[in-house]
Amino acid sequence: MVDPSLRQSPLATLHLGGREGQPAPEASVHLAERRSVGKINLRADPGDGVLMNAFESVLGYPLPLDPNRTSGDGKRGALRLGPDEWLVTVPGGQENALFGALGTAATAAGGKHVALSDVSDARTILTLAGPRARDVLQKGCGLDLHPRAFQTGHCAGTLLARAAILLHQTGDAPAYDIHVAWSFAAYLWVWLEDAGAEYGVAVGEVE
Amino acid sequence: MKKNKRYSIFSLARNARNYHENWAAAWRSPEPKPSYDAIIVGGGGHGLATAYYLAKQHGITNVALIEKGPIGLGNTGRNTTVIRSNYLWDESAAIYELSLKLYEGLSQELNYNIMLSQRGLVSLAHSQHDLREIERRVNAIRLNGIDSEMLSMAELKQLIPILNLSPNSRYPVIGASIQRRGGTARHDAIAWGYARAADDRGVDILQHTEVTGFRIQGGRVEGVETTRGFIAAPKVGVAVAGHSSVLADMAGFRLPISSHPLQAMVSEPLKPIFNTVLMSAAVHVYLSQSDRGELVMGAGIDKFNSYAQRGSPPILEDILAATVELFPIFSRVKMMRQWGGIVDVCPDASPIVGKTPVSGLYLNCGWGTGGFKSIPGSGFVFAHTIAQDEPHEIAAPFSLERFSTGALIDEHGASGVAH
Amino acid sequence: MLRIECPHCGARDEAEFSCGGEAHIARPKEPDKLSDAEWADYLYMRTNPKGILAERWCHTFGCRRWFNIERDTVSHEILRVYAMGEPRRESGT
Amino acid sequence: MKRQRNRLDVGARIDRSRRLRFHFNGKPYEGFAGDTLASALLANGVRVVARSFKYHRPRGIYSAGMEEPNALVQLGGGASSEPNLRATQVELFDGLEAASVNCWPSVNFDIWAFNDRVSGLLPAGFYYKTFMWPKSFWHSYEKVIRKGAGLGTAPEMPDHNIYEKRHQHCDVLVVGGGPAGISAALAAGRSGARVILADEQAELGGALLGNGERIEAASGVDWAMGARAELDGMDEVRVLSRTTAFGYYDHNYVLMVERVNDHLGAPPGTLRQRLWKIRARQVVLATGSIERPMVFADNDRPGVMLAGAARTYINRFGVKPGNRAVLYGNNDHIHQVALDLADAGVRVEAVVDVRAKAVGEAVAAVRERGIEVMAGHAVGGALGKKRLRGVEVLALNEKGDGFAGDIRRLRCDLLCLSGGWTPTVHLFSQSGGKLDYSENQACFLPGEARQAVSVAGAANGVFALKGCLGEGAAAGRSAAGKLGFREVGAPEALPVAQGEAGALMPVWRLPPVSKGERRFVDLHGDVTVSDIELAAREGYSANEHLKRYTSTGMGPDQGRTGNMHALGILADIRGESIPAVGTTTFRPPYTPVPYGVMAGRDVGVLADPVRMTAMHGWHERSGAVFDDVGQWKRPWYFPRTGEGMAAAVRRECIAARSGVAILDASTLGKIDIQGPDAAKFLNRVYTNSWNKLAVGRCRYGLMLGEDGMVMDDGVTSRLAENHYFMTTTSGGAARVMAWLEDWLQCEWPELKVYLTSVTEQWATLSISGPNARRLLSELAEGVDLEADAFPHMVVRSGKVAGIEARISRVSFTGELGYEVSVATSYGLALWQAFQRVGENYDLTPIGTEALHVLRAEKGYIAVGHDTDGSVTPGDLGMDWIVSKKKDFIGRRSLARADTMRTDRKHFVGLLPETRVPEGAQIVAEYKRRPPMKMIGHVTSCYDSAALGRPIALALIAGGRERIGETVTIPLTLQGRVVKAEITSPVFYDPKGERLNG
Ligand SMILES: Cc1cc2nc3c(=O)[nH]c(=O)nc-3n(C[C@H](O)[C@H](O)[C@H](O)COP(=O)(O)OP(=O)(O)OC[C@H]3O[C@@H](n4cnc5c(N)ncnc54)[C@H](O)[C@@H]3O)c2cc1C
Ligand SMILES: NC(=O)c1ccc[n+]([C@@H]2O[C@H](COP(=O)([O-])OP(=O)(O)OC[C@H]3O[C@@H](n4cnc5c(N)ncnc54)[C@H](O)[C@@H]3O)[C@@H](O)[C@H]2O)c1
Ligand SMILES: Cc1cc2nc3c(=O)[nH]c(=O)nc-3n(C[C@H](O)[C@H](O)[C@H](O)COP(=O)(O)O)c2cc1C
Ligand SMILES: [Zn+2]
Repeated sequence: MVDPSLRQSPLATLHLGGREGQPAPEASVHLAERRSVGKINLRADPGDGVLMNAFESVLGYPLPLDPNRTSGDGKRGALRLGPDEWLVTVPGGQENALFGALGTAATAAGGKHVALSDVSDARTILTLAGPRARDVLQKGCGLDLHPRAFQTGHCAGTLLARAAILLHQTGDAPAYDIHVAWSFAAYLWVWLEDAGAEYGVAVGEVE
Repeated sequence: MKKNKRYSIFSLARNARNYHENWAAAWRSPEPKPSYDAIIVGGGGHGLATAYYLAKQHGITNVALIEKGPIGLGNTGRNTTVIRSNYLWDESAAIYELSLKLYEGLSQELNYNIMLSQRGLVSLAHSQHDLREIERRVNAIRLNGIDSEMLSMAELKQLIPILNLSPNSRYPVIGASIQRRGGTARHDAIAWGYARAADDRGVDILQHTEVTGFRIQGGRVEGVETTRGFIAAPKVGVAVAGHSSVLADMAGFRLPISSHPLQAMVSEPLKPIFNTVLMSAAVHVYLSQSDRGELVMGAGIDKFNSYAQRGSPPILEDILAATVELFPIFSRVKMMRQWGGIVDVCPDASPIVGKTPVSGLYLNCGWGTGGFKSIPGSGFVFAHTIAQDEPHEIAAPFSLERFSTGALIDEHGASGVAH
Repeated sequence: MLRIECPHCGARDEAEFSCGGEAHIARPKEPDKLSDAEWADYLYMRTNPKGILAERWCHTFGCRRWFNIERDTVSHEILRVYAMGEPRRESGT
Repeated sequence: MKRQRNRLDVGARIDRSRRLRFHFNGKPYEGFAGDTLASALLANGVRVVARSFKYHRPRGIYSAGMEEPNALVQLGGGASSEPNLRATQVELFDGLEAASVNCWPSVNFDIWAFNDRVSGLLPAGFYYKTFMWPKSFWHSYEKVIRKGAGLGTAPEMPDHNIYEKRHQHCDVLVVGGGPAGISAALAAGRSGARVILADEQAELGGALLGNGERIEAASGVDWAMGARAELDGMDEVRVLSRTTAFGYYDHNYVLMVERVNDHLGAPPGTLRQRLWKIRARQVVLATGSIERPMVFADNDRPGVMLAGAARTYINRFGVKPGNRAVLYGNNDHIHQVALDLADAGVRVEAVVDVRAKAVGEAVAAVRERGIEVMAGHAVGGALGKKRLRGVEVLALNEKGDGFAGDIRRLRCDLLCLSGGWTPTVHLFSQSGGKLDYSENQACFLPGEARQAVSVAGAANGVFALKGCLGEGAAAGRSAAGKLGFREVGAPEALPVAQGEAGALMPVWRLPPVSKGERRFVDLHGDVTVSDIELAAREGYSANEHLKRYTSTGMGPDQGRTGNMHALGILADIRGESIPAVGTTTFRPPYTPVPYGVMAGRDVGVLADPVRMTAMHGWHERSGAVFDDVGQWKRPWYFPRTGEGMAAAVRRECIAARSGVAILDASTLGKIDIQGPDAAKFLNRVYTNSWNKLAVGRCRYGLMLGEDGMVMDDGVTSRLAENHYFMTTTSGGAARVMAWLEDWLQCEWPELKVYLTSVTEQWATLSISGPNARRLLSELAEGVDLEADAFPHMVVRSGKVAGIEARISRVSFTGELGYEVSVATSYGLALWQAFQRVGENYDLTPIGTEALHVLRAEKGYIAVGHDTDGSVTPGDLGMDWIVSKKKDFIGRRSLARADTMRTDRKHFVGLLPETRVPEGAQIVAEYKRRPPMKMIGHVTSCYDSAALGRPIALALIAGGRERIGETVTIPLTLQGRVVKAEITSPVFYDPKGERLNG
């Protein structure tokens, strides 16, 4: 294991230090970075049942087969990105082990054409939660986030302001995970704080 | 009483006395003849100029100009009127400079004030890459004998004091070039001025006449089918911009052209505040202030094909954000009207002027986002090409064959937006 | 702003997509056997109809998949969304 | 402060207990909460509020809404200055400052009014006919013309407010909150649909706010307030006041601007306006109608006003718009308004009605009051200049198209006009809907729709209240119903009393009473009936030509009150029907929209994302100067204190050649390519062959567009049997990824290959120089770095500074070099570890400039720098990388006539006497004066420390055959000429020995 204390956040240049976890009683949105999440990009044929079963036995939950849906829970789960593409998440540090296990399972299942890429650091996750979280997102996101249209367990690749994101609703509060490319994270954080300013933003502790 | 045709301050004053009741029509509305020596399809600037030069330079006056609607309402009537000749490649420089030279005498030649306003055209650089490309262009243009300069930051500040030159801007301005002879002209006046002058020389301008097909016999064109019947001519020149593919389809060939929306907008009229023409390829905006006082601005094309003369709003949001970033004092200025045109885009951002697979059928198109400035020059060489059945030497590089040979004239990279 | 029905993700704003222009332009199997003009036809010549156009779009900011649509270039109405590889409809429909 | 002398004592929707002070043209006034600037000015008896665009004629307040053509003002000053607002739409707030635009020195005495005196010389299009001689003078004429044109002034300072944008989806969007729109929203809302109701006014109610109509037993206004309360109580309904829908785009995308706090004066730093980007499944347009005026001589005098506006000033604002009134029109409305005026204590002189037989309930009521109804009469002209003093009335002939009888003068200071109604079809028309002409109502009505939209109420030609309520409710119900929402227990239709109305009689143009008189059609643009006649005479008789030649409808009001008359007159002249002449195009925005709100927060730091690598913080602290590469900020060079760019770059280069240098290479594009067909895929996209690359090996590849032109390059490594790792240029990363996916998905779906972009997963640094190996060996674990074990173009995994890393031995400088990549979050730690051990090696951070010098010394191309999309591999002298044995993208294009030419521009080296700017042009034969034939240009040029002289790379026609020749580089900008010798592009270490350290 590499010393995790050597890791740095994409938000480091913003010098948020000190603001995290400060009480903000007026705040109706809560913004934080969830840094310690391992992520594996998985490509495979969803029609290959044997393969899908093999993955399920490694993951402990099935890969979601409906578009824009997720499975598992917030800590360990899979987001369906496209017809043959998923993002699998695990608690940070376990990605290597999972990567290996998935690879082995794929080979064992005779999966000739499977791709696994460790993308744990390619994107970070900003979490946004609270009664006005939806209002904040609607300032820059063209998706319909109304509960009739987008609910807990839904995910979507989309645009938020000028950044490409992967949006995942993780709770009814509502709460969202916003996956964003490392180099866009600082921009997006500033944008979110700006958009949330009118509702009061509490800057959460880093997980 | 004899109708007045000649324009001058004196004729204006004379006519004021009888309440301007004696002005003649600027152009006639004749009935189509069964046949002509030549037909020009498309009553935009290019078509009208071609008809005019056919009559004036080549003595071919038995000409019909066929326009499906009223003249001058295609791209000619909806463009941002930027005129310049500072193009990178020699071939482009030649045709745009010919055009600019003709523009410089056009009000007098046509006896119609086209309001050419050579107030200078400034191009901004926001990165080392931009700067390098601008320098390359300026150097090439100057060696072609065309005016162009680099501006120091101090000169730029003096010229456009309202421009945001803060180094903290997201896209700080780090340099600029200027073509002082660049500027704008009144778009409608170009169409109407050429129409009036062509009509004067005998050209029949047939408005509300749509070409619906070509009569082609043994690979030769014999005339056009129109909504007002067949009209014969041994030579047909087509200059229909956004509709070029539609006409080519009627003649049985395809073109390397796709038609896209290009949007523009005007602000409400303001007192003079901005006295040059400015373009920034990197942030995709160009603007000028018209004589009526509106800020006239345009952007890049919408990426999908369209014949709708309208585009999507994100383009507007982008150019207005860029404009406010470049000119923070314009934040409270208001957009008054926005519209779109149908531009005919070629893969190399250069036009096609010349012969087609059908003999006697000539084509002038592909000017895309930048063919207002070229109207006189293009009309001049296109008329020559039609009259002589041989490309004018300036037009020769812009043949349709270049797509087979590969001799493209790629004006993308170095010119950024081609306005 | 067009609303385009991605076959995988559902209806999304045009801003999430890239337009790839005319659909069904297959790369010649044996380019060497083509004349320069034939090659130019593949490279550059496009049908650019005023009316219904079959074109390619990619859901760049969503699932990154390409697909085809039929769209009216005058009204911008989208008449059909279909998979990459599916043939175009017979003309006249 | 003056008393509000025209203020009524009771009634209306203003709050007389809240006094608001304001300044107009520097003078202090007072109004009440609920006033607009226009109503407050009228209350204070201010008559002249503006000057017209061209002739600078004095103008007063003409309407009570967005259609106002005259009363444009400049609001505020400094950072809050805003030009060209309609006084009729500006809500009054305490401390408001406003001034008339387009006049000097003042609105009451305007020098430019001289134009009015010489108006005979300034007919439509006069400028096309003059100012042509002498040729050189136009520039000076233009300056004067420009000064005279324009309206308000641009602010002098940046805006001190902020703006934002918001996306919103809904089931039913209702635009317009009059009786029709409210009914629609109620019906749709009750069904449970997600509804947005937007109205541009401060309160719901629309026309009811001003016309005093009643619904059931209550006033229309009370009904509207009740409805508002009900709507506010529905969870899925959102009512947006002060919100204008201004653009109706494709696929039911509607843009609206909400004025959040303009009515409070928009204090500095606050959110002023919000852009709503609505995507609606169904739209109901209930946008009402606009009253039309009547046209006659001097119909622009202050005191001439639309009838409905006069009514609104009384009922809504408690303002008496005049003391002595004449009403003139062609329909019942003037009679209704006459009654309201009389009730408000205005002396009504007469009602002039062009209809010979004015009948109906309202007419009877007017007669009953003893007010004279002059049926079959017309107003021939207005008297007075800065204020209306009277009107001249003439009897009409039997056909109603000419005068009969003598002029009669009536004294008045208010003339109320009603020429019928123009449904507000702007948005419907923008949506692509067709318009049908109604002869009865003399107006265009919504016809066939192209999108999911319906129109209700006055906007649909239903002018009576009862119909508006019913049609609105039906439209709301039907829109929601189409989406599967059903209203439960629909309430009964509301009882509304409806009187008998007489038919309207359109009159577009009457003959002039006297020659040369001016009858304004477009008040804003000073376009007269004669202008239209002149345009038609000169052949500009298509409506679109007419518009452009006369500028009718081209002002900020876009001809709201004049366009129908212009059309009617033109049709009359042409002897054709109005629908045959047709309307001009309705375009967004419905009313002008500030740039600021369209920009929203996308300005300043949020204008565009700044992309930063993991090491960015270090670069910043170390004083790096950055250059923009796309959205990336990349260190350009790292100056030490007091050091200029040249010295810094020189030092950085020397370090790389003689010691060791470190570069942040994280921005390179990186793509994971996996699958059994990966090699096949690479073979097709790169020019060279990938069949024999062993696992653990790297290879350089060149990518062409299908046109044969160089598009990108980079090193690709084979990590495992079916796993390759491609790098691309920084600027090309996204483009290449998209390009490869495109080919894979669309052209070669049979290939089993998956692509994953991993650009951001890896932070990469590159070290190069003779000491690179020694430096790396201090940090690397578990990798044998010895030359034999780890040769050039090999990739290995291991640990560096305790971090899992991928190390490849590659070089872009020509020196021994390694690229070390780690997961991005460890990038800074890795970099810092190198800095720590690097102290012993004098490790030097270098920027992109030094990198360019170093690669140029080696003759390595930089795509996008030395190439511009017109360069083939052959031009670059890189035929060695072009396989003859296989097909690849772009190959066929290399065999075209032009790409096979031998005299194409070749990539060569140059030894110039002095350094020249990149982009400098090269000539074979120098002439003292341009033009001269250019044979190429300098693509790269640097001072080379290694060679002790300037070197350059260039593209020169037939360059390879000219090696050894001397060419000239004329630097006309600097006024000097530089000679240069053509050489091979490889200046340094041509054998490549240094790569091996
Ligand atoms: C928003 C915008 C901004 C622009 N800005 C600039 C700029 O700043 N500078 C610049 O140099 N250029 C600019 N351009 C480009 C420029 O406007 C065009 O290149 C130029 O006007 C083309 O002129 P044209 O005569 O070829 O075509 P058009 O003016 O479009 O005329 C073509 C005519 O052909 C007619 N037609 C079509 N089909 C038929 C048929 N079947 N039968 C009969 N007639 C037919 C059409 O009705 C039309 O009137 C801009 C374009 C747009 C849309
Ligand atoms: N006496 C007559 O002949 C006559 C004629 C016409 C109308 N009317 C009266 O007018 C009323 C018509 O009712 P209605 O509901 O159809 O219209 P309305 O005029 O009452 O309401 C229309 C509303 O739409 C708003 N609006 C228009 N365009 C908008 C936009 N783009 N964005 C936001 N808001 C916009 C306006 O501000 C207005 O409040 C009735 O009361 C009717 O009696 C009477
Ligand atoms: C240079 C230029 C200036 C313009 N100025 C105005 C203007 O002052 N007012 C206006 O309403 N429209 C103005 N327009 C836009 C036209 O009204 C019109 O929208 C445009 O020519 C496209 O035509 P269409 O809207 O009829 O399709 C201008 C157009 C151009 C090209
Ligand atoms: Zn998708």
